[in-house]
Order: sequence, then structure tokens, then C-alpha cells
Amino acid sequence: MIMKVLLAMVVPVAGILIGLLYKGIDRILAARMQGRVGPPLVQPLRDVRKLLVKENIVPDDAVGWLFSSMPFVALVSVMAILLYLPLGITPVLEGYGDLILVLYLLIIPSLALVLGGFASSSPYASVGGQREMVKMMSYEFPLAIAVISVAWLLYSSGAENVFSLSVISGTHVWGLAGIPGLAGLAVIFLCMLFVIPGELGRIPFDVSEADSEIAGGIFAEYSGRNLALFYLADAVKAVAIASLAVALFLPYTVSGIFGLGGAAAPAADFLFHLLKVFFVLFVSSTVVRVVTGRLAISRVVSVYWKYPVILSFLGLLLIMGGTLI
Amino acid sequence: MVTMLSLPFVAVVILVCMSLAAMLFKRNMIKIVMAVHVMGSAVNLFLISLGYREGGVAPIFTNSPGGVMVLPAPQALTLTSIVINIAVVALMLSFAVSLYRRYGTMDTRKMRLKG
Amino acid sequence: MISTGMGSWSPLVFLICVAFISVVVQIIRSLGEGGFRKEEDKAEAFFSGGRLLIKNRVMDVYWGFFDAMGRYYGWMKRMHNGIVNDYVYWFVLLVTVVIGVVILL
Amino acid sequence: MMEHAPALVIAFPLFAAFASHLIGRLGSRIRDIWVFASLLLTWLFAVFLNLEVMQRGTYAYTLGADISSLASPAGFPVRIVLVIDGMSALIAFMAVSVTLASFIYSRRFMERVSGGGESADRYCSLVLLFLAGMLGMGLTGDFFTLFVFLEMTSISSASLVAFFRKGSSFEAAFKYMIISAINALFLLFGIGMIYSQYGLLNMAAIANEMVLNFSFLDKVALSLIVSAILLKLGSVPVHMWKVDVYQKVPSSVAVMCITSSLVGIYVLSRILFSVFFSMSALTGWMIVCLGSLSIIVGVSMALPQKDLKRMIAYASIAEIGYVMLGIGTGLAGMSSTFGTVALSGGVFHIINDALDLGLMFLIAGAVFYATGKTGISKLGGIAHRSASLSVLFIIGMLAVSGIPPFNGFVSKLIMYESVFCLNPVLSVIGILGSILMLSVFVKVFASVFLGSPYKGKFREIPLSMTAVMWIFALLIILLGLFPGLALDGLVSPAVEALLGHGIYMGVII
Repeated sequence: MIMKVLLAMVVPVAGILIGLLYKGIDRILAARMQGRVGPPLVQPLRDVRKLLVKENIVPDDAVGWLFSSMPFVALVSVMAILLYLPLGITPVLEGYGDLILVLYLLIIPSLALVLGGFASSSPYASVGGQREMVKMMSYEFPLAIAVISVAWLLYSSGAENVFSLSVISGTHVWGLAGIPGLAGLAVIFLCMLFVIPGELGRIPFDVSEADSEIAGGIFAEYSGRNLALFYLADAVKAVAIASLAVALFLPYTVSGIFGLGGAAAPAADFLFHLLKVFFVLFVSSTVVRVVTGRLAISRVVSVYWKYPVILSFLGLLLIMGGTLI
Repeated sequence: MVTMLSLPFVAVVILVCMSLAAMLFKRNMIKIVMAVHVMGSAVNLFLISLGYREGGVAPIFTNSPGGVMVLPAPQALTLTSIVINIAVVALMLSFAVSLYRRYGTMDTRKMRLKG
Repeated sequence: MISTGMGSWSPLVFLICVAFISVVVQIIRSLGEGGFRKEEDKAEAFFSGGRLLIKNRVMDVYWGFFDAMGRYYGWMKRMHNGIVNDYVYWFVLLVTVVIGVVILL
Repeated sequence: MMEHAPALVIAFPLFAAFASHLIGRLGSRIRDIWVFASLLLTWLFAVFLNLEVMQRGTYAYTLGADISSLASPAGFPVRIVLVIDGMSALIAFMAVSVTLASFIYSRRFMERVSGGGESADRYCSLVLLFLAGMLGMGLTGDFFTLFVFLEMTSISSASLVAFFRKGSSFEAAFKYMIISAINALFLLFGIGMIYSQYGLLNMAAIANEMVLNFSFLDKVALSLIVSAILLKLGSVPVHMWKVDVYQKVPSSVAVMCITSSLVGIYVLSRILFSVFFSMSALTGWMIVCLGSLSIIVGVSMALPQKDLKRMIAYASIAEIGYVMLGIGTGLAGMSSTFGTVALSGGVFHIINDALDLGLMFLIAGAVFYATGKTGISKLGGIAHRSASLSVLFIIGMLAVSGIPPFNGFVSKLIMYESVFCLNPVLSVIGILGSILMLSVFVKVFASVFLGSPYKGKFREIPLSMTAVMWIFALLIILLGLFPGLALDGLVSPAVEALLGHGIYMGVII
């Protein structure tokens, strides 16, 4: 119990640090791929420090209370998600929330962005807010299919409590599906990887920021500590969404392989989990953002609602077929 | 096999089809209201013929001559249904009249609430 | 605390955690500068360096979505034409389908 | 006195409806007190019914009999019988509570928008009639009374739709009246078919006969009755009338209209669970399919709307779809655990639906009160004028779209985690629907509440309206944080009542 309370205090803060760490790694890797040297690893932390000493401007026409509370809400909600996710160790709040909850909590930071953007009374920000919302509608469809498919696979294999994240990360989904199910699961995993850049608002899905078209979009009016909080929320969200993908599709641990026991086992699993998170983010976010350009907003909808939806429905059908055989 | 007893039911089917056809294809609001009333009458006819027994008398026990009685419940139902139908049709007609005063047309295709 | 047999959810635990995290976030927030010096134009909404002439009105929301789903919405608009005859038509269709399904299956 | 509560709870608003017109002659204040007192009394009767059901379980009340609990003295029911069980008591309680709230809200609202006097008298009696109809539909145990009360709700609500006497409100009322006339006649046709075979009108007695022989004609009757009720509750594809009606009806009555379609849901589930339970697998799948269709169509049509109330109306079609999803799964998986869980989610969503969408309509009414407009593009920047209204809207928005920790999330969670056992696609549709629902209301919030400050005339919203809205909001938060309260106290007796068709027949036969 004490351990849990302690973890509940440490995990969210650790999430911020890991998120910032990955932001640093991401920038270095992207720079290397483009033939640049890139900033030092601690650059994101410095950015945050710098933002914190800047003035915190609230525009005249903005709805003040909404404008300044939304960054706060974004960071709080995204830190809370980490408590429900298995980070190599069992979720801190195991038994108090499940997969559907995580899915819905992931909506809140984006919603906070949208409302903050609309509240700032800048035309750029409201265009950004609309785009963010459209993007959310788009990627939620394949994401929902991916999540439900995994749960259904577990359910049809006779497991109980299939939405509990410790059950999901304790079961190796790839072993449950038959041959067709395996193919289906692979397709769905690909779709999940495709959802991540959209969820994080990275290129090619950075339509809501789009510096060159709408001058930073939602963030056009944000400055100082409010912007810093959004920045942190973005960093933590990357960890959260990647952890979700890892828990659903790559739930393997290393402590068993090395025969570790005691306190070393969770530590090793946690580090391995971080490795997997960084890998997922590297594949789905860093590489993609380097090699692609921004999509138009209406293309974002069709890009998500056509191929990933068709593919993941196909994957779901394959999984359902695989369990029938 | 159409016997005398099943004749009312045939009439019911014809009336219902007629009223549905009117509701589907007539543009005039008054005609649609008439169709609703025809359908109401068809359903009433249906109810009353359900309770009919051949050669039956009115279902009143006092001074009854004996023998078969027609069923009492459908008659009560029909009476209620007739009253309700009148109220509904009256209300609909009043709406139609008020609508004509405001829009200046009886055509259902000129309605403005859509989308 | 509710449990559906497939998962569980406890609003109170969530609230407690959120309260704690809010404290942490508030600490981070309070590290930052609170306000700003009022200067001319500083709190004016940014509009490409110029003055914002048209006051902000949110219009044509979700343009991208409707653009991508154009055909679906065209079809839906035709379905919702507001003609009472067509309302009856949909009902007759529903009755027919329901009777068909119930009798055949 | 209290043993006659089931009859009085219907009879009292009926009496009060006609009396209020006479009492209105004495002055509007006296009339308001009279209506309020009679609503309060009806509410107390409804609370009493709930307590009684908790103690006694399902019981029957025979109108006009010496021993009111004796439903069938000659082996079959002869009189009009009311059946009170967990579900019908819950529905009655909801109907009265919503009407009470709506009446308190409407006092100042109607004064402003219609000018009081004679029209206020009419408004009061129509609202009470509407309530009596809903209560009758909720408590009745036989088909013909169901038809009568259905017509009563239709006529009174149609008159309320036309209340503003504008061209478009007459148009909506006309369409509504055509639709409800057809609906009632098809229902009566189906009832006649059943009567022709069994000579019975009592639902439980008919169910008892149907256990032995389920004929072809029964199937036709089932289809007619089910489609008539689907029309009444506004499921896709027969939902078009609903948006017209909700757009034109005064906001305070729109809340009651939502409740009346929830009563429709109740009637549907009563008939499918307690009478035609032998067809449950098929009807369950039918309801599930129509429910998912309602979610998709309702939510996607809400997105492009330009009128606030019309938009909420489309959202309400989608919310009804969620309830149908839960109840249909409960039917299709009648004997399994997931079916029971889904059913409890559906029943819980009935309560949440009334609260969440009710709050939305009340807010739309308050916006109309303050500014005199409902077109989304004509409004903007209200958050600068009334922070309380925007906080209320945020609460309602999050609750409707099922964001934790509000009440909508709990019922949606329960449904997602059970309907996916029937078919995983259903949960996907549900989740997609709820994100689209969020975007619908974000659109409203952005264009009505945010933006540069509202320039036009902004009337202060009176305390009585704000208070009612806050009560809704507090209930939303309360049920969100302590879902156990509703689930144990109200939902699980209702679910038991729906599933226990043996008990339902037992109290009559």
C-alpha cells in the first residue's frame, strides 16, 4: 500500500522527465537523419526553463479563466494516465481503471488544447482548434478498433477482466491468435503505430500547429508558463501513448529471461519498457516526421478513415475468423 | 376463400393501403389528414369486426334474450379509439389551417424545416 | 468503485490522484512568471503583425471533415429533406423490413 | 390513501391539469402555486412507489377492484391493471422529477418568451397532461391503456410544440401529429391482432398465453408494435420528425420530450422483455443494429447543424441509440452475464441521458432567454458575459460525451465492456460515436460561448433557471463520482424487473 502511494507520487513526475528525455533524443536523432548535429540532450529542459521565466500573456479578448486553466488541465490529465498504464511494472492504480478509461483520458489533453485554442480569441488559434478536433475525430476510429480488437482476442481466448491493463500486459497477444489472427494483429499493430503521430500532432499530422500556415495554430497566443505546461503535457503524452501501444502489442518483459528477482526485476522491466517506448516512438514519430511533409486537413480525415479503418477492420475480421477456426 | 365474415378484414386491408398510398404520394396537407382519418376508421373497423360473432346480440346481460353475444371489449375499445381519432384529426386540421395562414401553401413539399 | 466483470473504474481514487497531481503541476506552474507588463498592443491577438480588424467569429467549423465526407453528407441531406410524406415512407420501409426480418428468421 | 398511490400518481396530474385552467382565473401566482404543489405531491407519490417496490417487489394494482392487489378474480384479468416494478417505478420517478424541474425552470422562461396570462394557463395544463400520459405509459399493464396514454402524450406534446404559434412551429407540430397518429394506429392494429387470438389485452396474461403457442399472427403483431414504438422513440431511420419537434418546442418542454422518448424506450423493453421474450435473440439483434445506426446517423448529422436546439436533438437521437445498444444486447444475451451487464448499462444510461441532454436543452433555453437567438452562427462570446453558464455547458458537454469522471462515462464504460462480447464492432461504434459527440458540443461551445465578447443585448438569467440547471449539473457530478448510488438503488431493481418475466406474469395470473 505504502509502495503504491509512493509510486503514485513518483510515476507522474518521472513521466515528465522521461518525456523530456525522449524529446531530446528525438531532436538529436532527427537532426542526425537530416545531416545536422542537433541540440544537446537536455535542450528540452532548458526550453521549459526559459519558457518559465518569460512573461505569461493573456490576450484581451480571450476568456481568461478558460485560457489559463487549459494548460493545467492538459498536464494533469496526461500525468494521470501514466498511473493507469503498465510501465513494465503492474499499473500503479491496478483495479481502479482500465483500458477504456485510458482511451478516454487520452482525449482530455487534446480537448484542453482545443478549448484553449478557441478561448484565445485569435483566428489562427481557432483554426488550429478546429483542426485538432477534426484530427481527433479521425484517429480515434482506428484507435478504437485496435483497442477493442485486442480486448476481443483476449475475451475469446477465455480470459477474464480483459480490459484490465495488467491482464492485457500479462498476456502475450501474439501467442493467442491463430495464423489469420496473427496477420490481423500485425495489421492492427501497424494501424496503432500510424495513430501515434496523429495523437501527438507530429508531422505529417501537425495540422493544428502548422507554423507556416497558421502561425502555430492553437499555441499562437500562448506564452510563458502556459506554453511550458502544454510543452510538458506533449512530452508526457508521447510516453503515455507509446506505453499504451507497448502494453497492447509488445507486452514482453526481461526479468524472467535473466532470472532476476527482488527489486532488480521491476527495475529491469521498467528500463526495458522505456526501451520499447523509445523504439515505438522512434519508428512511429521520429522517422515519420523526418521523411514526410504536412498533410492538408481534409486529407488527414481521409488518410485515417480510409486505409487504416479498412485495414484494421480487416484485421479485426481476421482475428475473429482466427478464433473461430 | 372470402366468406361474408372475412369481408370486413379485406376492407380493412384495402382502406389501410389506400390511406398509406395517400400519405406517401399526396402533397396536400388536408388530403394527408383525410388519409389519417381513413386509416383510423380502418383500424376501428378491424377492432369491431374482431369482436363480432355471427348472430350475436348486444352484450347486455339485463333482459338478454340468451344465445351468443358479441364481445364487449372491442366495442369499448372502438368507442375510445373513435374519440381519440376525432381529437387527433381536429388538432391536425387546426395545425394545417394555421400553417396555411403563415406559409400560404398546403403543399408538404414547401416545408421549411429540413437538414 | 464499479466493476463490469471485464474492467473496473473508481472515480474517487481517480479524483485523489488528480488532486495530488494538480499540486505537483501547480508547483511547476508557480515556478513560472505569473503575469505580464501591460504595454501597448501586447495583449492584442496576433494577426500577421497587423491589427485584427475582423473580430473573431468561429465559422464553418470542421471544414476538413465535411470536405472529406462530402459524399456521405450529400446523401444524408437528401434523406433529411423535411417532407412529411418521406417520413411516412421511411416508416413504411421500417415496418416492411421488420416484418420481413421477424417472419423470415 | 397510500395503497392507491399507483392510481393517484396518474390521476392527480390529470385532475390538476384541468383544474389549473380554472384556478388560473384566480391569478397567475395562485395557479403557479397550485401546479407546483400538485407536481410536488405527484413526485411524493412517485417516491413512495419506488420505496414500496423496494419493500414488496413487483406488484399489481387493479383499478376499481375491492381488493386492489387481486388482478384476476376469474382466472384472467378483467379490469385495467397497473403493474409497478423496479423499472416502471424508476420511469415514473424520472418523469415526475424532470417535469418538476422543468416547471420551476419554465416559470420565468415562459413569462419572458410568451408573455404569461392565458397562454401560461394553457402551458400549465398541457404540461400536466403530458406528465399524466407519460406516467400512464410507464405504469400501465395492458395494451389498450398504453394506446390511450400514448395518444394523450402525443396530443399534449404536439400542442406544446405549436406553442409559439410561429409558422415553423406549426409545421413541426403538424409533422409530429401525422407521425404520432400513424404510430398510434399501427400500435392499435398490432394490439387488435393479438386480441383476436387470445381475447386478452393484459400484457402479462398475453405473455402467459404466448408461452404455449406463438403463432404467425403474433409475429406480425410484434413487428407492427415494435416499429410503432421505434417511431415513437425516434430511432433511425424514423427519426426525422424528432429534430423538427425538438427545435421548435420550448426548451423547458424539450427536456420532457427527451423523457417521453425514454418512456418509449421503457415501453419497448417492457414489451420485448416481458411479453415477446421468446423472440429475444432476434429482436435484440434488431434493436442493437438500429441502435448503432442511430448513434452513427445522429451524431454525424448533429455536426453540420446550424441551430443549437436542432443540434442537441440530433445528439439525443444518438444517445437514444446508446440506450438501445445496451438494451438490445441485454435482450440478445438474455441468459448470459454480459447481457445483464449491458442491460444495466443501458438502464443507467436512461437516467444519464435525461440528465445530460436535459441540462443541454436547459442551457440552450437559457441562451435563448438571454439573447433571444438559437442560431449558432448568430451567437458568440457568451462566456464573457456569463461564466456560470459556460461552466454548466462544459459539465454537460463532458457528461454527454462520456469523459471521466462524469456520469456518462460510467454507463458508456459498462456498455462498451459488455456489448463487445456480442460483437466487437458495436463497442467501436460506441467509442467513435462518443468522440464525435464531443466534437459536436465543442463546436457549440466554441461558436456560442467563446470568441470575442457578445455585443448584443444580454438579459440576466433568473435564479430559478440557474438553480435548476445547477441541480442537473450537481446530479451529473454526483452520479459520476458515486455511480454505485444509482446502480444499486435504481438500476439493479429495474434490471431484475426486466429480466424476471416469470415474476411479471406471476403478479397478474
